[in-house]
Amino acid sequence: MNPMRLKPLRVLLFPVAVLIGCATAHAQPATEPAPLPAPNLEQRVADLEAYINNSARTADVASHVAAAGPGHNGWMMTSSALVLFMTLPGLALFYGGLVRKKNVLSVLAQCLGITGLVTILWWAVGFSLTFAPGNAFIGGLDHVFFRGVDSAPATLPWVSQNVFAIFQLTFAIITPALIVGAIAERMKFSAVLLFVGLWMFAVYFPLAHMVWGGGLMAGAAGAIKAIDFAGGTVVHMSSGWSALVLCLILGPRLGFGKTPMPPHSLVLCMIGTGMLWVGWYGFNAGSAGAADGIAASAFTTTTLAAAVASFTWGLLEYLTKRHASVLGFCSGVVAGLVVITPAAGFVTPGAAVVMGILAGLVPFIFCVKLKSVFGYDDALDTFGIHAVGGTLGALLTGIYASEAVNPAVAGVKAGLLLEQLKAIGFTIVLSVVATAIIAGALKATIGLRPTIESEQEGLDLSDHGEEGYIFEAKA
Amino acid sequence: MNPMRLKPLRVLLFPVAVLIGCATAHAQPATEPAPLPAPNLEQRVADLEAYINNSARTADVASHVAAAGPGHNGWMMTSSALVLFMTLPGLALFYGGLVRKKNVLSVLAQCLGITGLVTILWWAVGFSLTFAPGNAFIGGLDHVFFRGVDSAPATLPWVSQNVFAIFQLTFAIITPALIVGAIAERMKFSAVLLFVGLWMFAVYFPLAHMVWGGGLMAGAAGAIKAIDFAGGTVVHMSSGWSALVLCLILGPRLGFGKTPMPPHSLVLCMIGTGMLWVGWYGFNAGSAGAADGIAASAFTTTTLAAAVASFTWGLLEYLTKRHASVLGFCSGVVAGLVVITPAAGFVTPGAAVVMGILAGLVPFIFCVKLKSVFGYDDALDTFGIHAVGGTLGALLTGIYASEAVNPAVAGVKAGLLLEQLKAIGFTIVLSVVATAIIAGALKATIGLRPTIESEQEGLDLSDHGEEGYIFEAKA
Amino acid sequence: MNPMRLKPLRVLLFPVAVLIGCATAHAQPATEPAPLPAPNLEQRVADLEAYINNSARTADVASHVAAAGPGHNGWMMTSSALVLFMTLPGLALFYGGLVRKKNVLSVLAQCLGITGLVTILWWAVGFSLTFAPGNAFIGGLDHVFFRGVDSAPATLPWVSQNVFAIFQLTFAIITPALIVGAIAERMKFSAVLLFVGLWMFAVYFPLAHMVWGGGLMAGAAGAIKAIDFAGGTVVHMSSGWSALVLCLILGPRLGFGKTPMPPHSLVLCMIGTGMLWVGWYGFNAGSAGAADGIAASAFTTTTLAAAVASFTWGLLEYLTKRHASVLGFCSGVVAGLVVITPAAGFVTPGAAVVMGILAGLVPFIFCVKLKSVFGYDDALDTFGIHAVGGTLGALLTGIYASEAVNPAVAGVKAGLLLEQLKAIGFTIVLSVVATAIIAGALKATIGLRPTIESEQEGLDLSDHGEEGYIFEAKA
Amino acid sequence: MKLIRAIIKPFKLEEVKSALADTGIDGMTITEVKGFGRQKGHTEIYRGSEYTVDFLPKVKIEVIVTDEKVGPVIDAVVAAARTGKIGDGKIFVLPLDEVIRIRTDERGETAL
Amino acid sequence: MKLIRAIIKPFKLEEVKSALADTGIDGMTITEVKGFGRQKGHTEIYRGSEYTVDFLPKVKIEVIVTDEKVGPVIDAVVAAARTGKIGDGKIFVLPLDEVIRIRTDERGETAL
Amino acid sequence: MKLIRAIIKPFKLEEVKSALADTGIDGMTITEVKGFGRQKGHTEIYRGSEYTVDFLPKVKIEVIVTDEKVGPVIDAVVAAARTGKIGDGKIFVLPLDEVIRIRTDERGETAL
Ligand SMILES: Nc1ncnc2c1ncn2[C@@H]1O[C@H](COP(=O)(O)OP(=O)(O)O)[C@@H](O)[C@H]1O
Ligand SMILES: Nc1ncnc2c1ncn2[C@@H]1O[C@H](COP(=O)(O)OP(=O)(O)O)[C@@H](O)[C@H]1O
Ligand SMILES: Nc1ncnc2c1ncn2[C@@H]1O[C@H](COP(=O)(O)OP(=O)(O)O)[C@@H](O)[C@H]1O
Repeated sequence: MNPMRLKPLRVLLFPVAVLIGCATAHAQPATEPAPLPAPNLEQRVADLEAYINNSARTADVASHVAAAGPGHNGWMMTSSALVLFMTLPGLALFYGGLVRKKNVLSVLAQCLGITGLVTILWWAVGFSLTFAPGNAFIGGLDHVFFRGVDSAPATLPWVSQNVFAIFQLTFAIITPALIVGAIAERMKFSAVLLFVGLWMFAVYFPLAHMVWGGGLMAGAAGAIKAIDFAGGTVVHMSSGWSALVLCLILGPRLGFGKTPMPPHSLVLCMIGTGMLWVGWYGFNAGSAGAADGIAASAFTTTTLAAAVASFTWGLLEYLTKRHASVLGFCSGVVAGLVVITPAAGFVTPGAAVVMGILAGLVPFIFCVKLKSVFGYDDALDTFGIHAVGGTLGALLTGIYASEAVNPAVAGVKAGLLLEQLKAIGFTIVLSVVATAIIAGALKATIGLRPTIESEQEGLDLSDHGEEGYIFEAKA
Repeated sequence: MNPMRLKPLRVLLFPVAVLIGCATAHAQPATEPAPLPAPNLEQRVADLEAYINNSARTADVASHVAAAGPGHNGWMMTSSALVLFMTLPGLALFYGGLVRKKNVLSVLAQCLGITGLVTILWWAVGFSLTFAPGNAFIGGLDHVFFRGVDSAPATLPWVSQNVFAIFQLTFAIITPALIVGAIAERMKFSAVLLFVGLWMFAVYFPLAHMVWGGGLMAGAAGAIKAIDFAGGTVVHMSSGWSALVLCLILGPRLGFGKTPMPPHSLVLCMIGTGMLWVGWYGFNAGSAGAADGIAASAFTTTTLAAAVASFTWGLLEYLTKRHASVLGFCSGVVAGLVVITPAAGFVTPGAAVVMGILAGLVPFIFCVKLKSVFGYDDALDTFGIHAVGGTLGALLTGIYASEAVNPAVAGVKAGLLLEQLKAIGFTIVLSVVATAIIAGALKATIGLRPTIESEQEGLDLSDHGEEGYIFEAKA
Repeated sequence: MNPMRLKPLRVLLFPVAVLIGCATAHAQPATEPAPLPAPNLEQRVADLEAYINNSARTADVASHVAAAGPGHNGWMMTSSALVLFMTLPGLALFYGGLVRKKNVLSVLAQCLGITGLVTILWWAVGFSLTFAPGNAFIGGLDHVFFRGVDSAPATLPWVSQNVFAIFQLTFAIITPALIVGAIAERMKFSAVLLFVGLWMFAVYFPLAHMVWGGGLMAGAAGAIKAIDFAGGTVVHMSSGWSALVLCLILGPRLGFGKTPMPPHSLVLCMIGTGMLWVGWYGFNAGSAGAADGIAASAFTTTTLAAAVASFTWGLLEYLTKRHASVLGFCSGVVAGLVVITPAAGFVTPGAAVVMGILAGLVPFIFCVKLKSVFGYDDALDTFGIHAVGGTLGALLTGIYASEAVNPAVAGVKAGLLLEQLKAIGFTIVLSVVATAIIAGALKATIGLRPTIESEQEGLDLSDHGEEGYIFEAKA
Repeated sequence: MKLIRAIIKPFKLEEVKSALADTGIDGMTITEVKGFGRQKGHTEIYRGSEYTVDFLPKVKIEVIVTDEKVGPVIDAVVAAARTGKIGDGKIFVLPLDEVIRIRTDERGETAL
Repeated sequence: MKLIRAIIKPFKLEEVKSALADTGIDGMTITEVKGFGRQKGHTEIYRGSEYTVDFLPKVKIEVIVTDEKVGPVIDAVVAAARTGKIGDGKIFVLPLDEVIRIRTDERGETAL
Repeated sequence: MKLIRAIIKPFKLEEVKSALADTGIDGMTITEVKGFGRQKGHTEIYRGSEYTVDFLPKVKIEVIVTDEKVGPVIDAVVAAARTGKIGDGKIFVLPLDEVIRIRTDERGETAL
């Protein structure tokens, strides 16, 4: 190995030095607030009850239980781990199994690369732009480099703020990773990462701020009084609609429509599906921000919708082509999970079953019947499942949200469907426009696609210098 | 695609309409109970202590902490996710790896299809038939369509009733999925689903009601005072004995005994085993219904039994054929988990080690030595591991259950072994008879097996229209 | 099958008989302590607050909440399950994917065999030697056969002692399993198990006792005032340095340096990586022993370090060879997790980012640039990642540990770097010397390597009598 | 000497192998191949996009035989591999100039 | 009769198959092979150890044809498989003594 | 021209490849095959059911050579592939009528 090759390493030393300073600065304890009076026994008991009930502590006294509460904190750590599991390896396998063998690693690398990139952005500015006080469209810079994000609860009453920040990070990771499904097998790795980096600033951070960070669409508090329990608009619609635009700008795979491109491993795809389902409990029930009754509802509806949608999709296949397939059952699972996401903590089990049936029906028609009519190459159906399912879910949330299930619905129920439509429209416009601009700019500059030879050889070799499987018994 | 093909979709619209009504009905808040007096401070503290101790709240006062308790609720959500993980993708991979390549998807599809089907049945009537008040043999209809199943605790003092219902659902899913192992590679998909649908009503719902729903075999409260911590009879014996009968009625695979049918991927099998083990913590420790000391005991014994049985099985292989195999270690893990299941929260760590040794020994002799003598084709040893292991576990529970570990044993310890034998006998008779009738009826009507050509080609293509792996580099 | 073959089974009957006795003995309730006075209401409330704050109960009264606390207990059960998941199947897949196809099962079998063996040792004496009171170097025998290890909290205030024992068991399992990476593809299975059995006594139990069991290096209480949050020295340095010595004594694989030995499945490797990352949350955040703010910190730093190291490694590859690879991203993930391990609950998010960068940089240089210079055959880079990363992490812990994050740092911060160096030196010497003696002795007696034919054929067939994948469509 | 190659249905391999053994053949080489012919393939559908598979899995058996064994070997393979259904496969006979056993450098019929 | 074997680039398989069909060929056998020749392979690097892959994936097509079809078949394959870039592959023509259809025991040209 | 096919042990592939290169051969095609012969297979046991594997993994090398190279190539392969243990494999020499390079349509020896 040529020692000259080591030179580029030096470019890393400067940022390291900067960061060491910044890290040390962080180590200083935060300034203490003015001392509050001690609580009396009744207040102490009330605080303990607040823990069970996931409500606020007694105001204006120095709570004896100011720290995070173990049950809620533990559940949110578990949920965060589950949502990370959705991407690594869940989504990577779900998508990776659906591409041809020569591109399996490219999907895995994209998921891994996005995880690293988004984490760095989130720590540096993303969390702050999403959750620090700002205007209706974007948050402020109070929490850049996780400043002030420590183990004390802040946003959620009984959960450490750093756990909340990581929980939200796992959402920020999976959202752009979903886009990968539409552009699989034909986009340069460098272009994927650059696209995602820009897209986070243009779409994700603003949208997450608007919906969950107290911005434009933050339920009762926002100008658009829409609700989104776990990310129907922020996660699934944003990624799904962006995926459509990006895959249109990118163009179809070489040979698309002529050569068959069957999934190289439905086994991997099914493993990924199981992991997505299990991980989704963190996504949906974790979005309650506590191990409380709302989480319990979300847990229940998530299970029902996923299972019912899966069975519905399989049944529709059986009725229309005499075969219920593994890919069908898996597609149904994911569609059910997507549709229930915005509604999970707002609706009854019965509504979840109905939503599951519709989740099996509508994306099925889209992916299986309509897509071929339009002829765009959404390789792994990110649009057909996430955009269509996310939009459907956001609508149905407007119909089925019930204040008997979740008191938070009380303030917004009137006229909710219209507000949901506004949120849907806003999300689509933002995603489509921003993606078109970013993708267009990248196409004009660095280019989006590999060479024809690289695409034919497969991205695993051309972009990553590796092969997914080496099964010959040569040595 | 011929538009006529879309016609069958219409058949779905009617149930959708019905369900929308039913879902809306559910959205109505339950009628409020008569108001109770407020608790005093001491009672409030006692209620909080009850949370830690997983005991009942103070009676006849309006508890300030009437909702589910976060630690227990979080643990039960985690446990439910873990048990789902056992089936999807755990068991699917464990079994899927053991079949030939041409049938791997059929196993996955069976697990997925069962998950969807059982979820729908459970939501509609199964949960009610199991846990609503009824007679000694079957529950009532109070909770059909999850009526009255909301986030408030009911069956368990500190766990949301809907979480309890989903936790139990995951058991109802994996039980029939276990049967798949015995009939792998040669049963029509439609016949599998029909069989499972009928079997749930004939075997699972009644048995689960009898053991856990306050029926015939519900420990101290039942006519048969047997105990079953996490499902030795309900889950493993019922599935294992039914599997034997079903595989006898079905007949052996084409070429069985002549052609070798080695596992196509022990790697998948081992992945599934790891997932089963991890998921089993939800199964066994979750069966405590709380994150308490009983759960802790179950967690401990589960670990010990699984590891010891695995090592024992490997050692026996080494002693008898000079090779400890991955399949051997994996078989031992599952056997250990099965045997400890009915005993998990009742026995000491020392007893768990003994049970682990016996779990490595007895099913080993069965699967490896005796099975070939009998000559039936229990393809993946559901009988040899689940029926034999489940029966062994139920017996050993009678011997080792200790009231020092679990106070619930106190009331039943005297004569327990005899009661366990009664429960074992009852379970075997019910499973065998019901399975024989259902399987016989299906064989006589729709038929159980695919055509010879389909079986030769593999069920993946013939029943599901897909292939598990497409590794050729054609495009 | 020759019935004579069954004879070896008899040798098991004796230990079974002994154990049945021992198990029954365990079933006796422990002797009751002398009765304490009842707590008053204020003390009862203080105890409940202690639960939230993970602190000690009021002394000298009979606490009403003497049992484990659900939030903490649930989290520690979850964490234990996650750490087991790291080995089965996480590490098994991470390593298994990196070997050639003919040896994949041998790696899986080694992980499974180690799990069984170490569990038996841990239950019998290991836990006691590590955590029972003893001298500075090794614990006592108070807890052999898990005597006195029941569901009541002991070591940790709110966690069942048996859960603590199993949590620690999962660490004891993964540590020797890490060594497998260095000696992959060329060590006899029997020699691996014997080596591990002896190594646990010579290295792991002593080291874990010294660091976590109140021995020589137990932070403020030890002679060497070093800190190690989740096992930088105990787990990663011990295994990594031992791996180096063992692979030197063992010698390189046949054809090493001449024949290419590329990973047979980077897909498996990536699945394993995802599982390791998710499982590592149990490892690091679980090492807080509670679902408290320290766990929250550890959870946060773990995420950041893993993601940053992964991205750094990929970036370095891109800069030096124009390809960011899946193996690179995965290596970075693991390196980041290793480096943050000793520091996880002690440092700020900013420090975690810096440590992530260094974790991407230093092991990268080691595995990719320096290793080929030395020319030893550390097949899967256990040394390059675990020893180098563990040592780096231990050092950086000395630099970045912050009492603002963790009050436990306060007592040791002064001169910490020097103490860390002492701990590092001690760990290296112990690991190197003990491994050299054990490996040397085994080499001289039973031999470490299979025959040349066995190695050429692959260990799967020669040592385990199985094949990893059988994909031909013969029947 | 001749090189006889038979393309057969995979599940017939064991039977053909025994039949060959009965004719005194104790060496052969097999390859997994895909065949295209009169036997129809199948259609796989993945989310609406059809994928017609007209190459079916077959096993190719290659065996070198002395000239006098050509007839018996062909008859043995035909008998063992036949199911009577389309797709049973073909046998090809090719001329062969020389055979060498690598281990001993023996040439000609003694190398078989 | 002749045995024609073509080693081609895998992604050309469908085109070659149609071209053969156009010449009236309705049977063939294909095998996944690796080719070594002028076309350069690639280098894979796994944690610093390089692994040069100079065997490239190819597809081997084998088709038995009557003598008069040899010319047209060769031309069809050449036309369909050509990209003009190094590595397009080769066609070999081998003499053949006999063909038998296993299903019917037909021999010679009728067995094709 | 002749078609030389060698069935060898897989781990000898690299050595044989170099040996061929030394004789001036710069093209070849290899296939993964399974061999049956005097070399014994092994028995796998899965939960008590035995599974005898008598087909062993081999690599088939096919190389077209001009007539004068037949001798040197055979010698090179024999030297490189030999371990002296049973199962080293065989070399077959087949007559060949024609070779065509697809890229250029060259025929005969220039196509090699
Ligand atoms: N002309 C040919 N050249 C090479 N192989 C052929 C040819 N025709 C058929 N085959 C092989 O024989 C197999 C069986 O042929 P097919 O026409 O399906 O049935 P049958 O053998 O009953 O006539 C094919 O799958 C293919 O592998
Ligand atoms: N002498 C040979 N014998 C057998 N196969 C050969 C020979 N030369 C080339 N091949 C096969 O033909 C393929 C293409 O050859 P190559 O030299 O790369 O390009 P081209 O066909 O354009 O000359 C090789 O990959 C190999 O499979
Ligand atoms: N008659 C034959 N026809 C075709 N291939 C053969 C024949 N005999 C042997 N082979 C091939 O040669 C390989 C080696 O043969 P074997 O008898 O095991 O050892 P040896 O080459 O040392 O005589 C076999 O695995 C098989 O692939």
